[in-house]
Amino acid sequence: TTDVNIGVQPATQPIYIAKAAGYLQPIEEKYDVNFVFHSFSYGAPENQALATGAIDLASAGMGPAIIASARLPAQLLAITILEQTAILVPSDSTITSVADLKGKKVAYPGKGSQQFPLLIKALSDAGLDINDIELFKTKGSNVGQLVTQKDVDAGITWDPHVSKALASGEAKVLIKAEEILPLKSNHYIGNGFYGRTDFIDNNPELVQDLMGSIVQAIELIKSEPETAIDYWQKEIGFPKDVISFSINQQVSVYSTDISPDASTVEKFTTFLQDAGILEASDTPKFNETFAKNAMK
Amino acid sequence: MLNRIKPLQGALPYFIAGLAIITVWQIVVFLLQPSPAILPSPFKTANTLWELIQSGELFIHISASLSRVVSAWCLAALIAIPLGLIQGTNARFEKVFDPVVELFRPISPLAWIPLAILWFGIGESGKIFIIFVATFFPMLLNTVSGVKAVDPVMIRAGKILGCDSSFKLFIKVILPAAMPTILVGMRIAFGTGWAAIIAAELVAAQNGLGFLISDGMEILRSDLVLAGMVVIGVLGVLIDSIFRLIGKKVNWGQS
Amino acid sequence: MLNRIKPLQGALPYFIAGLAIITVWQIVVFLLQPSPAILPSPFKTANTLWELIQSGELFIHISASLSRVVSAWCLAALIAIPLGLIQGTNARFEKVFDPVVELFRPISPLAWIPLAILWFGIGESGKIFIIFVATFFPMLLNTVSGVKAVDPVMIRAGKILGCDSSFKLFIKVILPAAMPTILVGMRIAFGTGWAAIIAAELVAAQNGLGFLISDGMEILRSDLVLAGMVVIGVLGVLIDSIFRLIGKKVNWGQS
Amino acid sequence: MINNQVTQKSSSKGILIQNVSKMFYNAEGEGIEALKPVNLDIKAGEFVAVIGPSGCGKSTLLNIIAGFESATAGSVWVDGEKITQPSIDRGMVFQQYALFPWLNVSENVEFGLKQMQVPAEERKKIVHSFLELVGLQEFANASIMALSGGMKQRVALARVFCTNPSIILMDEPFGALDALTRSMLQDELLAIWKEYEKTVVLITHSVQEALVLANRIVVITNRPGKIKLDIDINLPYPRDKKSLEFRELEAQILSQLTDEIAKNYGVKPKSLTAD
Amino acid sequence: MINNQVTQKSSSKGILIQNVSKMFYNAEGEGIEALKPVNLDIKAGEFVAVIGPSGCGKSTLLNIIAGFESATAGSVWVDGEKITQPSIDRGMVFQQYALFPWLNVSENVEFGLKQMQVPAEERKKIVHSFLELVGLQEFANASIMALSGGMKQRVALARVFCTNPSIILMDEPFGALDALTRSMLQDELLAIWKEYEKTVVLITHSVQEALVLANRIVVITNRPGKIKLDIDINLPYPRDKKSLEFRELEAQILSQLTDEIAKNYGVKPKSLTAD
Ligand SMILES: Nc1ncnc2c1ncn2[C@@H]1O[C@H](COP(=O)(O)OP(=O)(O)OP(=O)(O)O)[C@@H](O)[C@H]1O
Ligand SMILES: Nc1ncnc2c1ncn2[C@@H]1O[C@H](COP(=O)(O)OP(=O)(O)OP(=O)(O)O)[C@@H](O)[C@H]1O
Ligand SMILES: [Mg+2]
Ligand SMILES: [Mg+2]
Repeated sequence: TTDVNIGVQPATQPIYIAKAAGYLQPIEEKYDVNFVFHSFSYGAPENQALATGAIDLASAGMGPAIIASARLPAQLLAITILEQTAILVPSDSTITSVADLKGKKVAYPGKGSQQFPLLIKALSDAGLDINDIELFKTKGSNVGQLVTQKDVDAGITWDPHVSKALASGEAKVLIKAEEILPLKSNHYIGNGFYGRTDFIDNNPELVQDLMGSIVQAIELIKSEPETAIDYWQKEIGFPKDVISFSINQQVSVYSTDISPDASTVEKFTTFLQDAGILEASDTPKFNETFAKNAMK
Repeated sequence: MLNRIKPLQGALPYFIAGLAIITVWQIVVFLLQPSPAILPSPFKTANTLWELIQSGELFIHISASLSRVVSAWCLAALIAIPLGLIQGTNARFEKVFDPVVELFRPISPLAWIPLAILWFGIGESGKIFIIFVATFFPMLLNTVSGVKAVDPVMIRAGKILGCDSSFKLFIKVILPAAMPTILVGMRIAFGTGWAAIIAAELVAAQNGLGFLISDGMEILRSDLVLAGMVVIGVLGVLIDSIFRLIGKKVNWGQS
Repeated sequence: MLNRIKPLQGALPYFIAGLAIITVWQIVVFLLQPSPAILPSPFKTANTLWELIQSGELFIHISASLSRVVSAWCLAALIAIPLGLIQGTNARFEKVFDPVVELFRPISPLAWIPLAILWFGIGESGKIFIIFVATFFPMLLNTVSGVKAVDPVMIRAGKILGCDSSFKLFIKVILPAAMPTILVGMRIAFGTGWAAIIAAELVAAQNGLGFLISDGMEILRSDLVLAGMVVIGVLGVLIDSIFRLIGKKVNWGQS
Repeated sequence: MINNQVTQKSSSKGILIQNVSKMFYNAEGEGIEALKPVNLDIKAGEFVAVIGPSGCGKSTLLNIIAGFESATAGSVWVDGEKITQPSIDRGMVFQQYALFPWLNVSENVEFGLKQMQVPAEERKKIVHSFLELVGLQEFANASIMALSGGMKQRVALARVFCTNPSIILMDEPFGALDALTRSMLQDELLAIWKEYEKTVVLITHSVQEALVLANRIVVITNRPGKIKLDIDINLPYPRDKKSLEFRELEAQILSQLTDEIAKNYGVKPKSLTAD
Repeated sequence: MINNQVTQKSSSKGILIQNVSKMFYNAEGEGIEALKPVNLDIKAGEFVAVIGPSGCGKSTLLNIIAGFESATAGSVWVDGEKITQPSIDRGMVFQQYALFPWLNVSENVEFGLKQMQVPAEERKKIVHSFLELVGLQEFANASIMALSGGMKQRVALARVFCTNPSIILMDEPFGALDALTRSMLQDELLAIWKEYEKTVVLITHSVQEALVLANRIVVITNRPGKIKLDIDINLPYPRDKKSLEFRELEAQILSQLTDEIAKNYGVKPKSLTAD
């Protein structure tokens, strides 16, 4: 039995559902492998682990996923969560549009996150640029706190931190990601699944089956959200009310169309290049065959 | 003064301190009314702690973190103390070695994460390495300063009483003479080692108190965060009192 | 030995150390061929550093971080040293205060982030608070141990020579007698303060070396990470050599 | 307590030691009795020499008079005031020098004057004259580490003399000095004592030194120390070591002391083979 | 260097001090000459007492013989071997006791024996007999911190005697002791010296002590120290302090010393007013 090391994050990623629902077990038996989940609290160490070969596959935010696909010998395999990101303001805020952010303090989770370019895009759509606001980098998990405490006027972060802030009643959505950058099925893209190229090349069938289990998991999320919520709570320890809020209020959106199609990736790449996160020469590598096959 | 401390009496100040902290905590919660997602009440935290204890989960976390910290700390002691003894006595070695130390010392455990992954992967050794980095320097610095403060006449006495090799002199004279200061370094290092546990367990950990805390932050469970902090604090005190006991035996400098 | 160190000669070992590190680094890169996303070559890093210097960006980061560390460190000195002096001389105070210290000491700066945000928001004070936490304890511990190691006969001499208040005795006898150990604590603390800069700048920062490093990690720009680490290391050495100079003046314990 | 009945306040000048005893406790809590109840009434202006075998409690007694240690029972009164803490008016020369290594020689001497807020210029003058007195004017700016043992003791003497305390407590102050430096400083001590009417308590191992200096000699017994002999020395100053009275007193004190000290060495070791 | 011409290897037993001089440098790099070139040929079995004013370089010379400090120029030979480092065969009693505070009394005494790998049982016996010798058998398990000054010095003496070194270097070893303890230990020293034919170099401030013990006395001048008087004492042991020869020698040495020491105090301070 060999270990297949998968990097995950404590977020509502479908791979947890696949595990909890027992979709991974047949694959483990079939290939005589053992899926080992390694949890990283954010993308940076996860990508470093991928770079050294300590993990073979990874599930992470779209930002780290694309950066890894561009800068490491790695490929994007699937887009596993849509949406997920929003700009939040305190619930009694007078800010009603992105244009109102001019001169305001905005918290964000760092350049490596997808939230950063998204913020830039939102600003430029409203005729502003990054110098029109005051930026504060912090951890994604702290953005909600800063907004509800009114230390900042607005903040951009991902789910479940968005749902948590909203559920507390002290924050509201200024704008959702899908309104800023509809990339796929009229939604923004939130979470990616990617892996080391050599691992994918050496284990194509295993990767294929794994993609299948992710699609299966997303089907379960859509058909039996309550079961999925229970699974997540069990696997990651999330508070149930926050996840319910997220699913029911469509803060996180799941689609069985997990394909990283060329146009989506290209748009996202240009978007990251515009934001100065990817350099012009960076071209993320992706492979949509597995996703396409899995969706059949 | 007759100073025979009975074990229970010795624990009393800690209980008082604990009580004081809980009281202040409760007052802060009462006055600021922070969202429980940020600062839960002592009661809520105690409850979570109790659940963690009952499920046995807590002990898994504790033993994971403790074994990491202890391994790293022992490793650091094994390397830093001999190096410190040499550096403190050999001026030429110090001249070359010290700048290297000073270049690396201010670099955060967090900044070592990529290199830890590169060299040690995501297993235990990488985590131990990060804690090692955090424990190594206080031990080294205190050892060096302890050694330098050894009264030269002690060294002379040792030499003329038959410590004819540097090694014997180290073991028989310099080490015991510098022991009180070295022990302070080891105490400080244990604290900094504990404090590095979160950074260390950011990398692909499945258990441990640092994991409990950072994971708790990510999964929005501040009660877990606080419970983890409380456990780290209490364990820190327990371990520190062990050092204190040893210190009393070794600290011949005081009556 | 005649030991008049000329300034340039004093810097020489640091250059040698720097060169040795760069050589080892280049060899590691050559042998392991790590992905440049993890460990870029010294040359690449130097290049990035040069760009950061030319754009002036580096100096913004340096001054931001430096002012945070210095403020926190001064604050810690102002609080930890007097507390340590009291704790080291007053057994009753120590009994009550020490457990509190020991409970908080092992708690990581990272774990303080949510509370720092809760109390201080996004201003400088939150970041300074995190660094303060990291610098406070080594200073306190070393002060206490320095004070306790003061030869009782010195204290007697001070008392009978007219230091009739505890305050005079502190200032005139205990403080100078404990100074060498306190300085070690201050040196260690500056190192731990630097090492906390990444954690501190996770609290809503716009600039700083910690910001540079954690940002660099996220976008897999290890050259930025390494450049930041190099700058922190070099600054650490520079500041440390200032301490060393002061230490030489104060360290009456040695010839 | 037994001694409560005699602790009425004394209004006389000088040092009154009432029923003072002292126990030390080691780490295991075992007690060592260092001083048996001691009573001693030292009048202002007296020069008392204390002699006794090594370890008999002389330093302990001096520390209690200085106010460094509290007696296990009994109390010490100075000029009618009960001693609770040290005071600059009771100067002390320590057995272990106790110089401040972070100050140089003249700063060490200056220390007490600074605490007394003597103006800087005057301080300079006083320090200079006392460094001259002990023959260390050349070493004013030397570090303490660079001094020999005897030089350190001379600095310690200058440090105490220059604050002009009314009581001077001295714990074997001349032990590490060469013969001439010793006799010079002894002469100075006598001169200061007479001119300024100081009260001096001097611990010494030398019966000769005691007889040359003191007008009262106290012999303490083996540990636990108590007073075995308390004798006034009415010889005129300067004392003539060769005079008959001197010789007789010396013999008397030595014989008392010999009895005491011999108890320490009940049986003389027979074999001294070391390998 | 000037002294190169005389550094041929000596094949004689004993201690040969050839052109030894010593400079110290302070923090500012200024030099202090502690010893002018000193030549001294100490034959095996000699008992040499070294006398000189405080700060003249006696401890420095002893440290060089012990091998702790290297001479600025010149060299020291022991039994024909040039000294480069300390050896357990040259025992030393330090001016500042130099006991190990982390060991108790008997462990301190045992230290050298352990280094010599004397078996544990024998070690116990030796330690016991030497603690008895210095009258501290009761304090075998006491901590060093709980000893008086004189008791510490006695432990230091026991520690050196028990390793049975062929050369014994002593820096004012009896200064802190009471008269009887001192004369007892002096007798023991003499007995050990004679029985085991040891070479002894003793620094003392007491001319009497030198005359009681030594068969050769060396007087060193004021800093920078050089030898002013080197005289063999052929009086029979035990020495009679009251004999004419003793008195004459004492007077002769004292007068030499007085000349030297008086140089330290060129002008006696006139005013001693302290406020
Ligand atoms: N801190 C202490 N703890 C325990 N015992 C002590 C302590 N200080 C002194 N003693 C004991 O008290 C006794 C008296 O000590 P003290 O220093 O007064 O002697 P002393 O008469 O001054 O001797 P010496 O002439 O050798 O200096 C000694 O037996 C010593 O062992
Ligand atoms: N480490 C040092 N640095 C500078 N000068 C020193 C040092 N050690 C000794 N000296 C100087 O060397 C001289 C001789 O010192 P040494 O200790 O040999 O004197 P000594 O003859 O033993 O005096 P004493 O009888 O007072 O012990 C002194 O003037 C002293 O100031
Ligand atoms: Mg004494
Ligand atoms: Mg000397």
